[in-house]
Amino acid sequence: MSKNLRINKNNFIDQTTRISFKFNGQKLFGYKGDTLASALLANNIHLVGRSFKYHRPRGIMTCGSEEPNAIVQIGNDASLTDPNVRATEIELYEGLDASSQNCWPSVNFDIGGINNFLSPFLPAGFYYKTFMWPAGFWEKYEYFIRHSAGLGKAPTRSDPDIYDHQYSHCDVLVVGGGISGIMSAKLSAEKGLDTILIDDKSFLGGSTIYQENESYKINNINSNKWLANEIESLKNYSNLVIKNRTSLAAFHGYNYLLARENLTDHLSINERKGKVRQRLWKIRAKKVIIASGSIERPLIFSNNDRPGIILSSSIKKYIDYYGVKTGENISLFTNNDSAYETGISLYKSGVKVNVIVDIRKNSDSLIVKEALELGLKVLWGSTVVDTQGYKRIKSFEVMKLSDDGNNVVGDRSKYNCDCLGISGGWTPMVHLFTQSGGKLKFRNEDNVFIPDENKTPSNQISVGSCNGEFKLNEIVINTIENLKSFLSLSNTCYDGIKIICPNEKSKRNIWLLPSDKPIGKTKPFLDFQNDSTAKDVKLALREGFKSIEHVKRYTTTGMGTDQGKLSNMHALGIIADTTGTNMGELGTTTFRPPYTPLTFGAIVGRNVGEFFDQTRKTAIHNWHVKNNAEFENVGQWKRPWYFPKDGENMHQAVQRESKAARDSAGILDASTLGKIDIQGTDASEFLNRVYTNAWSKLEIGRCRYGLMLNEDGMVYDDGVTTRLGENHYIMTTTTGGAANVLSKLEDYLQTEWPELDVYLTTVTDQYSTISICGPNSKNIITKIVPGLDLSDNNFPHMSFKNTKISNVNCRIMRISFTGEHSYEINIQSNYAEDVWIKCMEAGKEFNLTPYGTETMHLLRAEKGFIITGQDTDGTLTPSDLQMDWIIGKKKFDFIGKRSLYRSDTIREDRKQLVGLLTEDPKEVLEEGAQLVENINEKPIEMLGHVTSSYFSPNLNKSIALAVVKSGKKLKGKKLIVPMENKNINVIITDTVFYDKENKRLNA
Amino acid sequence: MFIINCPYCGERDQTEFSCGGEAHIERPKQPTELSDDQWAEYLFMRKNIKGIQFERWNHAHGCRKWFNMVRDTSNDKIQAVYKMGEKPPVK
Amino acid sequence: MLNFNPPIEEEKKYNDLKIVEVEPTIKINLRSNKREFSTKIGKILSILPPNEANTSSGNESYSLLWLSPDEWLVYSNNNTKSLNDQIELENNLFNEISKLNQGAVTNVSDHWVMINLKGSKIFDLLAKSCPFNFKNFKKKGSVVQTVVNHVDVIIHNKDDNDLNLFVRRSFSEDLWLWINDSARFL
Amino acid sequence: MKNKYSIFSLIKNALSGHENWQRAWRDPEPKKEYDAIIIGGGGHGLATAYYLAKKHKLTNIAVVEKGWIGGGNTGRNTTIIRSNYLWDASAGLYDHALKIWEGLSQELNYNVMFSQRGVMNLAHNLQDVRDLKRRTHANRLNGIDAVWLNTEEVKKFCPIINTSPNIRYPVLGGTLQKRAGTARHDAVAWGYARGADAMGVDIIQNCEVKGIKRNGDQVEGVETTKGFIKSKKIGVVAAGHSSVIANMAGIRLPLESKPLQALVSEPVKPIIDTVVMSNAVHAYVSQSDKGELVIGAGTDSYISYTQKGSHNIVEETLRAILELYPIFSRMKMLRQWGGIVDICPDASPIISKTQIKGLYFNCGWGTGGFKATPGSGDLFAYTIANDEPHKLNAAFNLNRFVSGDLVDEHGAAAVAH
Repeated sequence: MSKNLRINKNNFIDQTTRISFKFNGQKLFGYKGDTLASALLANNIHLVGRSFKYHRPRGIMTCGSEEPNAIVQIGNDASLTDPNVRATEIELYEGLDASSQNCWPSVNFDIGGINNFLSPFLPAGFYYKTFMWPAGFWEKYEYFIRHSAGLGKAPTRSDPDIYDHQYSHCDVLVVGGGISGIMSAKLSAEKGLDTILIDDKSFLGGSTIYQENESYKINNINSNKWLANEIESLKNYSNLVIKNRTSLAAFHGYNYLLARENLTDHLSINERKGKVRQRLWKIRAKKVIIASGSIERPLIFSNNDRPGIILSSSIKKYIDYYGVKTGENISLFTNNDSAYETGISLYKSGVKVNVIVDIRKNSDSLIVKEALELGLKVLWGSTVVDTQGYKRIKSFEVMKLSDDGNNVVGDRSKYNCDCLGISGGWTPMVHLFTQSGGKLKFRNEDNVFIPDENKTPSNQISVGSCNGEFKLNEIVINTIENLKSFLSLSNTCYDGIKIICPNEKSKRNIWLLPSDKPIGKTKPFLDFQNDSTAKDVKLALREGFKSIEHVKRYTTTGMGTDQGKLSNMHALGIIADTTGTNMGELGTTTFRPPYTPLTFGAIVGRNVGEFFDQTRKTAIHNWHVKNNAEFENVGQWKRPWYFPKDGENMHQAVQRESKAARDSAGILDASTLGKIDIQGTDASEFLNRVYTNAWSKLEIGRCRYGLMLNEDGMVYDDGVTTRLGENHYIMTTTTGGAANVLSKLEDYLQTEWPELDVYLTTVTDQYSTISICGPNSKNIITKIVPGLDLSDNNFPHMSFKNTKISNVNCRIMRISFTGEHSYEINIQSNYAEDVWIKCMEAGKEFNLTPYGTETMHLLRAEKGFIITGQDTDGTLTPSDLQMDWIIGKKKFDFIGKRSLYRSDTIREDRKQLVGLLTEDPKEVLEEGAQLVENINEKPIEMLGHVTSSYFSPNLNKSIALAVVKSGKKLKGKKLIVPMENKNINVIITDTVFYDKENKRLNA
Repeated sequence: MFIINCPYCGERDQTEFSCGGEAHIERPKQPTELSDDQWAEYLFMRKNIKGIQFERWNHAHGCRKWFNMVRDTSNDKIQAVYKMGEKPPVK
Repeated sequence: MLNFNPPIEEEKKYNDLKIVEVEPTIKINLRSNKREFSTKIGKILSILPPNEANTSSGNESYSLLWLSPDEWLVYSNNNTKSLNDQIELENNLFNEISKLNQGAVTNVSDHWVMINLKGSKIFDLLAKSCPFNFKNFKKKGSVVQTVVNHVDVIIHNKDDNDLNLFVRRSFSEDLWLWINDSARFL
Repeated sequence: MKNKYSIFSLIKNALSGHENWQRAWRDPEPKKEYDAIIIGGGGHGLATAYYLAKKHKLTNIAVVEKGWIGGGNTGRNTTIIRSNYLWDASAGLYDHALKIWEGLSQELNYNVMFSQRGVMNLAHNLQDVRDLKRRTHANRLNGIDAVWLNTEEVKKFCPIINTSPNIRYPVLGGTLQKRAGTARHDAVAWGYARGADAMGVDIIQNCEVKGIKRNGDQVEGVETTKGFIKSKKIGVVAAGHSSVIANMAGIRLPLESKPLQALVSEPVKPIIDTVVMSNAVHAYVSQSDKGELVIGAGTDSYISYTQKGSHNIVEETLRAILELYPIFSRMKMLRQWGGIVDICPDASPIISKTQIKGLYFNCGWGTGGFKATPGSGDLFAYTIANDEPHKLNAAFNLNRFVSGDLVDEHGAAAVAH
């Protein structure tokens, strides 16, 4: 274990800065620039985790986001731990503490490993076929299944980290910083376009940047040096923004893209303090260039999942970029030329390459020749049939392939190794392309799905290997040519570029490699994380699952945290082979966003905690806070709920407030009511159409209550509207309805009645509303506005006066929601707090008592006034509310009128608003409680429910409002409110409980 | 997230708008003369087209103007926008 | 005299960013689709209401912002205006326009809170939670109604790195807190 | 008869390398004529076919599916099952379904993994409390096992919920239905398909309906991509595409098809073992047996058949999730997708005859159809077989939009429509 597999030749890792980290409690060292994976490999650690289903030992298989196996838990702090982090992506930092997941007690000895031996009994979909007996026992099985599934552990405490958002608009977004991405960014910037280049790595250059090979030259210098110069040259463009450690998460329609920038995950814990952890970029790009590259495919053979079996290109990156040997006795298994590049790199680094097993019969490309010249041994036309080694590969066995590739022939020969590189060709990363709505086509010659240029959404292009271009000359030349037309470039800085590169000629692909054993006896893994095998796919097909989506769901192939980046193509290939279908016809599964898993925190950004939702406050809010108010959330508003005094509970406070309001005076902040200023020569006609009652004859200076319906005849909103002038009204709406009412009214004005000369302007925040009610309200108003004639003659109920308080204009309305003599002062909001304070001072001698929404609700219930949204629920007509008087029957039309005359809306037995009194006057009903007539009936018929219920201190008894079937006709009838533990007897009454004659209005 | 070309304000993000459903369903001029069936047709029945749909949008967080849009609901491509009262562009 | 209580009473500075609420300022909403309207406005304010979308007109005393084809917001550039000035202007406009059925004049001085932002990164700040493309907004006098952190706003590009943002009074404290929070991460 | 699934058949087949499993269903070509055709091979359609064959002995029937069975909303939903609806008609409908769920695995001999882990609905404001209490009382009297929980009881039942009184919209209580829970969505489609197929039902995949043939006001059959198929009874169970089929038949429905999104996180060890829903801050979440957090988002406001919604909907949903579960902030979204849901103005479904004889519609399930699958299939089968509704679905007729007798379930629906 303590072996050091680092070599000292590379340019990419800062070998002067040693970093200590922990893996499974063991203290280890790596260097700055390492990923956790490269550092583990340098310490000769391959076994990283256990698989999902069979708990098989698994190691590092790749070097990127496609990694299915090496996923670890980072940290152990309850609020900062991160589950399911890919060791291949996380950069090493001082103090990093990683541990294996999905194993107990340890990754070396995992009890769950027993599943491996049970695997014959656990084929795809086994759980659909069993765990059904005895009936009702599923939850017990499920408990164990759930606990053995799952990967890492979620944090158990709140996340202290900060996430942020940023919108960005650019001319061109380039996704991917490999060679084609770099060239694209440069061409775009050169043209003067605002360009953003993003790449998920900490460095630019993709795989070309460490391609130190004489066979690859651009303009006569090695391709890596050429690219390094290009990257350097990007610094000259002020119109180019480069974002490293930024991965594209989603590509939505209209070129809206989400990219996550990682800002602190590579820093030590101390360096992270006060910094934003991740920033989600919301990018609108006029044009998008996808240069997301390709990933290497594995090969599918029995036991292809052991630690030490690594993608060949990843072995190359580990040695060439990180300077880490993934083994000391490495063999390679391939179906294409790229493994030879790995072989050459290993050879040059002094690592023994035992054999290269190649399923092809031969290849005469330059790179193969170079390898052969170096003395690398190749087994042509052969395949690996099995591997050995439990926690690390020890050996593998090779057989000759038959001519047609369907079988193996001859004997097994065994080769020892401590690492096997596999290369099954390349898969273009077309995820983003398809997410954006692009359609793929299948290229038979090398079995790849590539973007169909005829079915590419406009204003985007795919370049480089994600477009199916794998050879350096193709990549470079096609990128230039394609961008010329995409960006309308006439000539470019790359014109006349010269490229030398080897050309792969020989191709052979076998999705499931044959074995001398029946498939039932082999374990050819497809999806390494989810433990689905080629056998599972074949079983699914035998059972009649034929769509790729069915097979995927039945076998769970491609549903792991890598989303099938390594497994999808082979699953498709095996389905195509087994069913005799062309892969192009089969199609792919849908690639769903995000491309790589995206932190919830990043998606939410700063809208957490205090910024979860906007808070609206009235101009008098601070006074309420200072005076001990408890607040109620009403929509986004904070409204005082009640004002407890001296340790009162809510009930006590409300009883006191309610009593004071009727006995002397109460004051309410009603500023949250919606207020709409209505002007225009057709204002009256407009009101006629939107309210159920008539408005034309309302005198200037008077107010009227209005009821607004939906077009389906149901009560929608209500409020008092005041006529300020011939063509000028101010409408009030409910607090919750304000925005919707305005938008509904604008809708009718603009679309149905454009001929009306009416203008609507919201003034909800312009005016604050202070409501003073009670027998002493008049005395208080007299003190506040000394000159104003408050006599009933001059200032009757349902009228208003314009006046001044000190130097400030205000409008005082005499309207009442409590049944008391009351006034509403409307004043510009910036003066409202001071007016409120003046009212309090003036009212001191009258025990003027501030009250909140709860008391307001109680007082209006005593009078039987409805609250839309509480006593109505969108299913009640005005008639249901016993408000027939408000329907202007003579009016030609108003919103919702026609609906009132449908067969079901005219029924007499609809639910109707009534009052309720309890037999026991102390018994307060629960709001929402149901009403029945016969408790013994089965099924029991519910006649209605309690909508509002309070203990009235003014009547000294419990009162309630309810909606009851045929309620209008049932006055005096006894009903039962059946509660869980008792039945409450109630009697149906009138809806008005207090001051039925409305004497107090003018008291 | 669409980009919607408000006929009054120009191109804006979808978040500034709200959708009001199918367009050109004119409110009956004389509702009382309609049968319950005809009224229900106006009130509830919708084409709900997969393909080219004419619909109403409101620039709710901008100029507050309602306007019409032609959009292909099978791919969300906006083909045209036009003001209230204007004739729909020939498709 | 009544005391005046603006919702925000502090001024904040972050590196290159300065934010402050400006009060008292006269703000009046104007609605009209009548022909006479422009002339009348011109007479009273000595500026014409802009017809071009997303623009403004202005003189020393007032800025006049386009809000929609039949809606404008006029506000006073000078924050020394008194309440009487406000009433006078409102009455002037109301009598000439509302009263004569030439449109609608509505005082919204306390409906909107005006926050002034100065600094080179003001657009980056707003773009943290505003989808509007400020690249098209650099022209002096540009106006946009959009959404910042889920709250409706009107933004008036007064000058280079100097803009006025209008937010409804009830939302102003919330947005103010958000601006201050976001300024930390610029 | 199909081989029975059991632990024993599993062991037996293991010994033969799983080579001898039978097909779960056949892959037949359509016949020229059927006694009934079901358009739409989702859970509801397959269940309809299953009950038509099983209870009404109509076995010469076909299910035609334009893609693959269970590929629509059946395979795209968040698998919540509950019956705590407000109105008697809805409670009757959904509880009928819930009762079938309770024995469905055994009935189908297919483990649909119905997990009665409980569903909790949270209240965040006083009106929420009133509405949820009203619903709880109604449920109790309708024999549905809903109870009211106060904030402490909510916390006890699901300890990871942030019940602090200091959050923006504190949890003021909630209701709990313990019999409610989740099931494995794919298994429902597959189990019904296997059961229906065993009774002779033809399940025809990759067969898209292109037209409905009528003779006057009587249906005659369907034009499909696999040719014309004759039938005097056609049941349409096409969810988001209901209006498309209706337009073919020349009728209009009170539906709008809108995108509804959902997402899952990466899998983690068990952290939440119930289903929690919140209307007011709009979030609902459960954890799959695999360990993924399954999160339902809201609908967009516009019609779309793209199976894609707007990102801001996902953002708003996760905002609410983090408000209620701040410990999920570092979890990662693994997959996000959309479905097309057909929404009725009253947030209740339609299981109804139409003005065309022999043409039936089962649609309008909006965001909550999965939970009703068995009941919906059973009642729709009854309606088709008898040409009249069962008493449990009588209220869910099309005529209610004419008469005004709507079944307004906006409050009980998961997603605010």
